[in-house]
Amino acid sequence: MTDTVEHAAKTPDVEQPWAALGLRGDEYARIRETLGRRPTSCELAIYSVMWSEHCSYKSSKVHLRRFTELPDETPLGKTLAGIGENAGVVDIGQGYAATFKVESHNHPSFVEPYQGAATGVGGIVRDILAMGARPVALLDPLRFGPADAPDTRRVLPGVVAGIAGYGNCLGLPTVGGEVVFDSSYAGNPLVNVLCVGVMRHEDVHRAHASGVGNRVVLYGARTGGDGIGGVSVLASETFGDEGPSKRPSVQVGDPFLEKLLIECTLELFGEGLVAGIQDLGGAGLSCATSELASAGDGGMHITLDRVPLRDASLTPEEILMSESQERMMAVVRPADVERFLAVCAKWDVPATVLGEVTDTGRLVVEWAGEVVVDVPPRTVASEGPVYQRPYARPQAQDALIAAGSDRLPRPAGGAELRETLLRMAAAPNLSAKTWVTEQYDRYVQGSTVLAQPEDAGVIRVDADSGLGVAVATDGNARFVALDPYAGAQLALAEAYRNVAVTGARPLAVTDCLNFGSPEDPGVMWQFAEAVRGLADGCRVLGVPVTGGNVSFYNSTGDTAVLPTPVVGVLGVLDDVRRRTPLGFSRAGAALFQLGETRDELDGSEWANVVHGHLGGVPPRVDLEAERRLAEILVAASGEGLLDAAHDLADGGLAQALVESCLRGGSGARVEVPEGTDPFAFLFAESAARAVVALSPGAEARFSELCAEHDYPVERIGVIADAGPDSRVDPELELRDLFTIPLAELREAHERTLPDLFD
Amino acid sequence: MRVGVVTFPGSLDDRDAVRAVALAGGEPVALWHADADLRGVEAVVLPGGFSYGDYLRCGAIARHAPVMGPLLKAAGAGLPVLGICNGFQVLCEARLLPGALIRNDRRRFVCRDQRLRVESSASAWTSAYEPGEEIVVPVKNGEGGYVADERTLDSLEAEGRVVLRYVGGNPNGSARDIAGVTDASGRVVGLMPHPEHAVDPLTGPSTDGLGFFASLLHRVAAA
Amino acid sequence: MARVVVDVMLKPEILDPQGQAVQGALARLGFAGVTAVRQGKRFELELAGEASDQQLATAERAAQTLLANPVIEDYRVRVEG
Amino acid sequence: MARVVVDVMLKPEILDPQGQAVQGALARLGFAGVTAVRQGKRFELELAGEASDQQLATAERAAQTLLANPVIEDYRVRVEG
Ligand SMILES: Nc1ncnc2c1ncn2[C@@H]1O[C@H](COP(=O)(O)OP(=O)(O)O)[C@@H](O)[C@H]1O
Ligand SMILES: [Mg+2]
Repeated sequence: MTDTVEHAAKTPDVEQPWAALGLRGDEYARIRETLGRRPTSCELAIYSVMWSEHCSYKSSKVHLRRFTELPDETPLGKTLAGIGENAGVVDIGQGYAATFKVESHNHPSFVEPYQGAATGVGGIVRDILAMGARPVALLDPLRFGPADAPDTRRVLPGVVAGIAGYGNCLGLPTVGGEVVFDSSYAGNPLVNVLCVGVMRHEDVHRAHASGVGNRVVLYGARTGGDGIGGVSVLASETFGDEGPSKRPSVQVGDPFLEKLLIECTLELFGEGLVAGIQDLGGAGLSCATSELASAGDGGMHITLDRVPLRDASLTPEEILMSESQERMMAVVRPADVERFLAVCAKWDVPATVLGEVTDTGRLVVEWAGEVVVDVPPRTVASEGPVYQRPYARPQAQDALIAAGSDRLPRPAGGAELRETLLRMAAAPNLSAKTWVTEQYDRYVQGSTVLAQPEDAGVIRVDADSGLGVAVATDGNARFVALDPYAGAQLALAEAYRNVAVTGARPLAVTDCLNFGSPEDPGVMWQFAEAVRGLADGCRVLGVPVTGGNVSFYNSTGDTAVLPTPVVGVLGVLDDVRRRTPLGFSRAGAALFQLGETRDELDGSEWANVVHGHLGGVPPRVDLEAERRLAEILVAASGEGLLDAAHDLADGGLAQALVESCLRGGSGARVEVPEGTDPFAFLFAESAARAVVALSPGAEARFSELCAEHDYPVERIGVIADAGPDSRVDPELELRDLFTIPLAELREAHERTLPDLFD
Repeated sequence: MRVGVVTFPGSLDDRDAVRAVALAGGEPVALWHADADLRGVEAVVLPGGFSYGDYLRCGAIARHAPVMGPLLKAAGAGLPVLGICNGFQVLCEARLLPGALIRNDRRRFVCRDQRLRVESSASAWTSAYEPGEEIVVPVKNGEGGYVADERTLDSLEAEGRVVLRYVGGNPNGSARDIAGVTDASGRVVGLMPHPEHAVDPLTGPSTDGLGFFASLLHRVAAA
Repeated sequence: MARVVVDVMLKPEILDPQGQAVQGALARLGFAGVTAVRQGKRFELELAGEASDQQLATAERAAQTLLANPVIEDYRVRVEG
Repeated sequence: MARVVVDVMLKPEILDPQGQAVQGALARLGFAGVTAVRQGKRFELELAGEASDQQLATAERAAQTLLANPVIEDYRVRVEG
């Protein structure tokens, strides 16, 4: 029998499975108090899923406030939407706006790599779509266990194929991302996906249900029993022995339907038929209805029986919780409903009117003619529990910091340096990622100006003016482990720098905070410090955090993953024809290094690859310097002074030279500056640095630019031989130390992943 | 010249094809899969993408779309048709072109800048190239392996109907490195590579793809 | 309600790179005795009404027009027993 | 030489977008009587030697480790007769 509101009021003493649904005793008590009675089983289902860590941010909220306290302004002016919306929206000039956000799908991707990653793409794309934007690009920051671990052979190919299978079918170019291996991710890979969308200012949409009498329309896929593990507990209790049929353990995506959903939704926007909109992601209908209602006029009335089902045995509890993919919910003026449904029909997208917006201040759900839910939506969506979890700096932190890399044996002399460079270029973390990125369509939509292995993806937004956006993601978790505050700032600095290196002006930040259990005070300390570092860093750089995602409980057994805040930065190029690529291609171009190299090798890729060592303090953070460096790079690109530019990060200058030489097919002759230690020159990972190749005749102006910004700059060499057609085989030469033919370098750099995964 | 570009549900590169037609000096005309006629166009491009999700076999469901009725008829009467990637698959499914395209030999999607040799400039869509000319154009496909029985392959070769071949590595296991073929009339051409992504140096590896679209216009101008 | 199965396999004279890849993978995993692999598709159709010759004919036509590509594939239709 | 067939189908509770697309296409082509379609894979393995329990066990292991994804798929191994 259905547990109605009326029935619940009459039967206060019925035992309810709140604990099995993940609620705490005090949380259950609070629900009873809010309602003035026990919840119905449908209400219990809604509260339990909406008050979960994933939906309520109950452990992170107190810290994330630091982001909302930042000025909501980019260097180009006020943000058009910020944290709290499905995704943040920033003005990029010329009447255009961009929206972007990164999300995680870590746990599902371990269980079923292909579908987990695929549905991760689907989810973030709907977030972007819900803002009114056309999705234009993806980036996929990924973390896996050791490259040679047997399980990585299962997880990595599946995840990559899943992202490719879904993203390519949607027609979204994947233009960047990361592939990082570390043993802490064995058993808990991180699959984060960032989506960027573009729209005109006037097209920004928000998630709210306003206008009493407006209709609530569910459109997209039919609802099945996906992702409702916990609720089966409820359902079976409610339904006695004649339990529901088996529920899927894995969600399967339908990218074709999502593609139709995108085109259909954009047409609905274009015709002005959408008064409010929300995607259905985690917590499905529970989330969409309660969030839309609480952000609007405060009330909604829906008839649950009308939801089109894929599996007729679903109970109302399950329908409310189902996380079936490829669904959206819109609020539509009554006069527009017919036209709305017609557009959906044109695209073969099922659409159903479920109910309407009310001003009762209640979310009311009917099932079989009876009321099964009657709750104040804000108590579900925005006024959930908030915890100040205890946090404490772990005791082991001091020992970690004390164990610096200074006692590790270093290569000496040309031959050892040469060998080290080749070994690092071939290490999984630094090796070419072509095996992965070749599975992604980078050309679709015809607007990709730069894509991997460039420092940032660059997408042309307006073909006439050349306006474009650049996006990069970064996050060196080893640095975060050593010092979460500084490490998070280094992640921010690197993504910011990667955007600036292409000539784009950085505007805004999104982040995905992947951490262990919030119930572990040590993890909570890492989290709190990382958030504080990121927020403080954004303040110095003058960029807002416009949205993001928190993923807790990333651990295998009791061991948490390395604390991994992934930071995404979005920038703007007024004219993408001015973008700076990273490949060395013009022989004779002078090479300059910007910034200061210190003997900073703690937490470096060298310490990791050669010694398997992690300890000490991360490189010094100087965000003021990062800002000036970005200004130089953006100005230099605008003035046409640069042939090429590449930021220095993992693997130091050596790695940057390897990548730029191989990308452009040219060699380089590099000289270690007087009085500099060649090892640190090549492998230190000091921040706020870049290497640039100057355009002909640009030297004087470029030096002047650096002087104006009071920035250290040094000539380190010259690009040697252009292209594969040249008579001399190109080489990377470190004067007086070693030379390596590009062919040998390429073999080392490009064989690693194919050898592991083919 | 009015060149139709068909959009099926799941088409992705239709806008690129429109842009390429316009860049080559043609007048692109959008055609919808459910259209009952061809709106008087003088040639048609079937673009790349995942029509109907490519869930059964690539192009197998799109082949039955309403617009394909008039298209097949017009092609029989000499209408030039270019199928790119998914469009090639549709043309094979519709038997306008011989053979079929199956899952790549390495069983992964592949997107790369591909060197190609134009083997024949006798078709309506390749006349702007010199025979033997090498070009670089993106390939991107998961089911791009061209197959046909040996006899068909032999006759394609003998009749000069292989218009495009992969060089410097076969990305998908296609028989005899075949990247594009034409029908007996030389008017219907199918290509696995994507010339519409190689029309602007800013967004493609080259502008080598323009010739396919220019061929058509140039042929008509010459006629 | 009748369930009809349609098996679709590449014709023997058409190269099957997927099957070969599977065979290679099996060999690497130590399944030495597998000398050849071919990969095809299997469709399960539910048809309204009892299994009948007419039902089978419908499935046959569906296989011919849509489920298989006769240029490269053979198919077989049968009632699931 | 033995031929063993491995049929791999999505578990019934798992969404099958491919089957749905085929069903939709069949409906548009006028095959109204087809009420549901599921699409799966069929592998034909040739095994050296006579069909034996050991052979079947090998195929069973191959299905489990490579041909099917047990998280979302069911498989069935049988000697082709
Ligand atoms: N999973 C991935 N998807 C797409 N692009 C990737 C992925 N992993 C790495 N890349 C790309 O490869 C290049 C090198 O990666 P990485 O060394 O992490 O860059 P950086 O150090 O500049 O952040 C970048 O262009 C990056 O965007
Ligand atoms: Mg970089």
